[in-house]
Amino acid sequence: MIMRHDLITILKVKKMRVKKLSTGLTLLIVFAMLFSTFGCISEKEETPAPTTAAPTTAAPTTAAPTTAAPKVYEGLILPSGEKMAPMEILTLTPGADPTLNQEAVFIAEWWKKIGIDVEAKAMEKGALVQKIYWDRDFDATLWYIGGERFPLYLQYYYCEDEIYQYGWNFMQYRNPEYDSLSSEWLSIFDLDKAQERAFELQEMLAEDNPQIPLISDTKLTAYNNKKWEGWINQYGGVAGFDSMCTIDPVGGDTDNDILKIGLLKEPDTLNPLGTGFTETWTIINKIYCGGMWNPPTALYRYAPVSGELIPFLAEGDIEYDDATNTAIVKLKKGIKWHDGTELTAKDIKFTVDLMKEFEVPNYQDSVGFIDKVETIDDYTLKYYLTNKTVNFYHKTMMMIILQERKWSQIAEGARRKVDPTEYLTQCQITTPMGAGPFKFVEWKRGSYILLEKNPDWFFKDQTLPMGNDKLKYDLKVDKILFKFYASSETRILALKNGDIDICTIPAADIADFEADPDMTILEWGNDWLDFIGFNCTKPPFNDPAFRKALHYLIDKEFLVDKLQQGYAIAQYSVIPAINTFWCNPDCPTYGMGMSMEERIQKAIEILKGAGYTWESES
Amino acid sequence: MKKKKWKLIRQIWDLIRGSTFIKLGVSIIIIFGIMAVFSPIWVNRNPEIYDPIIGVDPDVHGSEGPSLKHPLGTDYIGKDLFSQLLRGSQIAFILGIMVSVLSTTIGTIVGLVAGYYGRIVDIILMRLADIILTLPRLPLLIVISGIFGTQSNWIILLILSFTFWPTISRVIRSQTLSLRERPFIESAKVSGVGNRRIILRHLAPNVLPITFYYLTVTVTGAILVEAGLSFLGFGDPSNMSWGMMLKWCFTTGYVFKAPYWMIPPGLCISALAFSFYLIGVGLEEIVNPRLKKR
Amino acid sequence: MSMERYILSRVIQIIIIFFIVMSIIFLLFRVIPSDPTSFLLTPSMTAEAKEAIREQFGLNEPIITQYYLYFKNFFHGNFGNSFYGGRSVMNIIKERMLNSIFLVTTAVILSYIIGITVGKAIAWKRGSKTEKFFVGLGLWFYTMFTPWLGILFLWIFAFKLHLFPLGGMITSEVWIANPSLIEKICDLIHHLILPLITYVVLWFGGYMLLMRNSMLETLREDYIITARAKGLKEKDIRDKHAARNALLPIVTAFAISISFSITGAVLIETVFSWPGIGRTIVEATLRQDYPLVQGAFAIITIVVLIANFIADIAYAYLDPRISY
Amino acid sequence: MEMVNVEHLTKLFPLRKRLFSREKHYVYAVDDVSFKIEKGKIMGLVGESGCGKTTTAKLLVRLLDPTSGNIYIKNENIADLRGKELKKFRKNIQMIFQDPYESLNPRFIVHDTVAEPLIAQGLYNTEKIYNALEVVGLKPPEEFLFRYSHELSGGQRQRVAIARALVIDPIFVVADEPTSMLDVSIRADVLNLLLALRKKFDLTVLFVTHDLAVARYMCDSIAVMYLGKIVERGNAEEIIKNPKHPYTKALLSAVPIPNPKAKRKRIKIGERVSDAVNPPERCRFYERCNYKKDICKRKYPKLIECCKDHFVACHLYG
Repeated sequence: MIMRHDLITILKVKKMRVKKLSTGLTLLIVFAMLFSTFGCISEKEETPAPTTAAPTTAAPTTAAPTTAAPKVYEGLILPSGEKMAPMEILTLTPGADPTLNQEAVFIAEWWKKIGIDVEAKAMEKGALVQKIYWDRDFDATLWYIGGERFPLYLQYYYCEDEIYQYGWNFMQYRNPEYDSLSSEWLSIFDLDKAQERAFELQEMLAEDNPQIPLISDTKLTAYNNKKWEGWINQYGGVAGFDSMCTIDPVGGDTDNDILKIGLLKEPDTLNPLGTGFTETWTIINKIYCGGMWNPPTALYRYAPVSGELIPFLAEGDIEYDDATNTAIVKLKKGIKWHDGTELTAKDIKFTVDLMKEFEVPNYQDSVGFIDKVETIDDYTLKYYLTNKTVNFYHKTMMMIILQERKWSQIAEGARRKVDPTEYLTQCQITTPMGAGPFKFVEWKRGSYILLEKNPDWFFKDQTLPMGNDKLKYDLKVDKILFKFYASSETRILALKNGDIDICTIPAADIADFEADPDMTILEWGNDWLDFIGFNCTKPPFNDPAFRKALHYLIDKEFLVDKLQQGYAIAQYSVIPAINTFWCNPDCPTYGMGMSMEERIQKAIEILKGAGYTWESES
Repeated sequence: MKKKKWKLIRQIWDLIRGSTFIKLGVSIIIIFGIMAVFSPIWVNRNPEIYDPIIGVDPDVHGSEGPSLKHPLGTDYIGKDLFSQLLRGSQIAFILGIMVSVLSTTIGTIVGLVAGYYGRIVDIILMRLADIILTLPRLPLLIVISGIFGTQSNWIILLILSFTFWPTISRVIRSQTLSLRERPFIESAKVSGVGNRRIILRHLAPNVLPITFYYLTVTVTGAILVEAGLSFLGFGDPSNMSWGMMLKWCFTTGYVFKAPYWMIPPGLCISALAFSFYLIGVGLEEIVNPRLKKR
Repeated sequence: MSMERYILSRVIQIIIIFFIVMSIIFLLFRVIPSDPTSFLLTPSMTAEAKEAIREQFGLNEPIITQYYLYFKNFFHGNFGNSFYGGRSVMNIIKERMLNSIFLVTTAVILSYIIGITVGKAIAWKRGSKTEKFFVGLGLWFYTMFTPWLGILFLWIFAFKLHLFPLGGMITSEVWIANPSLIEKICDLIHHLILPLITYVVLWFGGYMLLMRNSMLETLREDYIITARAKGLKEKDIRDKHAARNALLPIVTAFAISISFSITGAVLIETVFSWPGIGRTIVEATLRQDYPLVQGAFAIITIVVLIANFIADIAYAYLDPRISY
Repeated sequence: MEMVNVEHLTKLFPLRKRLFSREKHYVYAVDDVSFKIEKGKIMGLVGESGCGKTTTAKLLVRLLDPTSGNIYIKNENIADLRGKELKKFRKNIQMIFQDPYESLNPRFIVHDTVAEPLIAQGLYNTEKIYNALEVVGLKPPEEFLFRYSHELSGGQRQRVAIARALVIDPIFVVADEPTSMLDVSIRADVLNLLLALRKKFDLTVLFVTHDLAVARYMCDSIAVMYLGKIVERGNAEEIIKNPKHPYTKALLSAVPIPNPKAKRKRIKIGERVSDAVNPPERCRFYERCNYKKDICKRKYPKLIECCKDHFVACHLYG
């Protein structure tokens, strides 16, 4: 009896346990499978099946695949005999900057073709800055540069002095010859000589390739031609300072012509000392005199098109004395602040002193080299400089001008604080006081900012030369309404609906707007460019030949045609091509017009010449 | 034994057939499952053109509408939208199911332990759950993505699981509290059965129906939250998910111009989320006898 | 225990949770590997200035001091200043929170009312085609991807039919022309409708299903049978006997839904350009404005805690059976 | 030989502490209970619902931790055993629960249910399971081994529960109203089974019931509980024949007599029950007693031996 029972039960119980065990195992396997699939997908981006993908060879730009299967290069070996370690191209997330991210993804693909294990890695801006600028822990990064009419960065971005921790030269590019030439460049006041030297510098960089300039996009601005006309396509955009002072309403001037502009970001503050935001400056430089971007109009300004330095608030040229390193600047008479008081040399002296006293971060390169300022009379200033530098022309003369009456109180308050600079740069200016063409009226947070015409503007009805023409600053815009939109999509629809008069549009919309008779599109070159910067202290990126080979592999035409749909310019110099005066048009154009095949061959050739080998070769 | 196995499958089949909700849900899921499996086949025909991340069709300029070569058209660079959609279904499935398995497992274990042991264990675990429930989910996800500096599906997976378990563990706990007082648990205790065995063998199987319900419902939540994150720009940039497709459509200015780009991913997100939720509701109708028809 | 004592104990619990949550937030924002000066990377800044800014943000203090200062500042209503423009975070939040509350409360209340009414009705018609249709509809909308629905609505109602504005909270042109109060309100409502509809469409399903389930459970209780036996009118049984008791679990759901609504608000506010707290937190994170993110996060947490607290109290107050 | 010896067993359930209040409130569920059970005997614990019978039973099997007092089983005090020692000791005591529908895990098959104590003690042995099932009358065991509890009838379930209790050869079994949930028709079977098993294995049993008739049928001795206290205890026949305590008398008067012609005067007692929360120092039965005296209000009567092996706690027999 026991025998029989035992047998059956043991069998049954065992089976039961097996069943339970197998259920558990199955679950485990399913889970493991899920994990592995997941891993596969993310791994696939790292090494996209070199054996299957590479032979197809169709370079993204060339449609016809070549018949002969080209050689596959795998496992790059450095001249030192080591295999090249996997590298990363650090860039921003698509949320922060879709273009940069996509560029990095494709460039990584191209570099893989010569056997480099490379991956594009997206990071948050803060983390990226930390890694690149402070930690200097990177291989290569996709980043952007520009925004200045006078490209000062040609000096500070590449000089050895800026290699220390918080410096700008994060690529750690060292070239003593470049250093001496570039620092000398800063003290060349003669424009033609300076241009010559700048060209020379650019050529040196193009030869050495510490950074590879990629593309600079072309912006498209559409405006409603039934509302305003006479827009000026000037450096830095269409809806700039000069446009707003000169455009005419279509259908006659009335007392209430409102210009409506859509902004994608709400300005952060109206305090000109505490912002680096381009959006904010488009508003601030209408109210104040001077500023940072688009274009600064202070004592001197750049001419609307040619880019010469011409007097604006100042009268006549700067009288610079080489021997004593002093400069005398004369001020126009009768310039009024918005409250009716006169803008005098005292205000300008006050501003410089304020910047120096509080060490306002954004203006240190404007006042850092100024020993002191004297007011000879109400309309004459004398600057004492510690060293001769073009910064005096391009920074100090463009600097914001603050009203002494208003700001002396704020400065007084700041002096009593623990951290005066913080107070000064972060204090809220509810009623900005300037001397610009527009007065501040209202800021409805989250919705709009309203400006109104300053009828007593000193430059009203005066003219500036523009090419062969003259530009009359007749100030027909009675009010400017800056409206804020959360997405470019809604802003474009608002333009179509007539809710705003002008805005930048993506390339996707161009056909749509061209078909609309109410809309006119203007193209203008962006003065920022994207580049890849290498960590020049880390092998193999310290090898110019290696960097040059990588430069050959980048298909800039593809980036222009596909990623930007033709609305961009391939860049071969570190200065945007739109900056025609300073950009050297004769920089070597690595790989221009080559197919991907030829690019790879060229790169391999260079690398072989420099002693690189491949695992797949040996 | 074999007969018994078939019986189980039969039971499942009857379960599916019996409920309209489950029937509908399962059929939608099968469609997406086929899509996910089909993905590599579609892409591998010519990865240079069809890869969802780096494949660009050289013949296409800008975004083009549906054609034979590209059934859903292409995005602004000339990438095939159909292969992106297929890859998206893979990601949605894997992420959704993994998040739900992970968070339901954690939630069930925590709920069982808290409910069974009671006292200080219960207090600590449930306050922890409270705290996590208090932190608003999407902002938390956004902040944590920011903290990691870079975003990847792994981080999203971990964060989602981390924020989904408290709801589940609360329900499981209350269920455990009532189960704990049942005589069969006392009877097991009297027999000298250890705590771990009581939890695993007695309590766990009895909360299984609720666990299954949450297993499906959490998939819905995970799919939707992941899509939302990707849409806001906090997704995994090295991969292509449905939310990411919508995001690209939005940022490149094609939302109102390219319905062939805008509609499919949103529809897929909603449909897959819907199908898992349907199964959950169907299960609830079966599991919760009080919902049965009077 | 008396009601007052119950409330008191809840308050103490909530305060403890609040402190823990605030500490978590503090820690979260201390481990962010990025640098606050990153946003100030303009070419015109010298190295010394960058260093000075790091000091300015108090990042060189020891962590304990930072922790102490964090709570001290918090209780003074001082969340610090935004990295961008240096505006007080508290002011920004106050302003944005009001906008959010305006949208979210209207939406939640509306979807609550609709959801409950429909849920009540369909539970009564258990098994009918109407019920199946509404359940399906509710489920479909409930699991709909929020921004997608928002974009669809924008496309149809704003882009094609021009019925509503494309987003934002007010029409600037109306407001700069010194409008009367009525005009202002009309303008606000005009902007409110589309996000509101999206919200309600997305959310009524949840309440409806909850109400239906709760109602079905209640309908099985004996007192409903008693009520029928007494010969009361069906409508009275439904509305007075069943629905009132079925409402109880939904009160709790209401509070939980407030925290979920904020999540939804992030997406809806982004799509409809509504200047609310959700959009603020997204924008602030994208531009790494950590004081603002931190402040907004803390405020949302507090709102959720308070909502939970109110729900607990309401639940205890409404249900005589509950022993606290 | 005394198998079970309970001394001054007390169990207090604290009420939830109030905020800002220092005084503690307790429910006196079991209050200073002492009794002994001889080896191989059955003792009945009788009382109305809520009197603490089940609590006492659970204390004895250590489902609950006693507040104070000692429980000697085989001369070993199990009141303070913890952890491994307790687990080891558990194989000596088993419990049969009131509701066979609830005491079997619905997701277990019979085999799992019966095997569980063995597995827990590390004594798994199929033979024992077969024997146990056969002993409780579930024959042939193969037929039942793979059934779920919902595939069994009430009587079968209780038999499974008994098999489960007996499978590890306990020396002491606590049966908590094992028949109260069963149909009357199968009660007798289960009771007889228990009696037979007692004889076969020489078991010591504590039989908890509210039914004096059942207690008389089953038990060698009876203890009557009222509000956490034992009010009367002694030989079963003696207590049925010669009840002393007013409460026992009232209980007995409620037991139906099989002879339809026989008339027994029903003793009525008051309905008001004293509060078990912080009870005052007086007779617990005071409010309902028909013979209450002054002293009953002041002092709780001690359990005294009024005749041989017959203890009663009442001032009437002081």
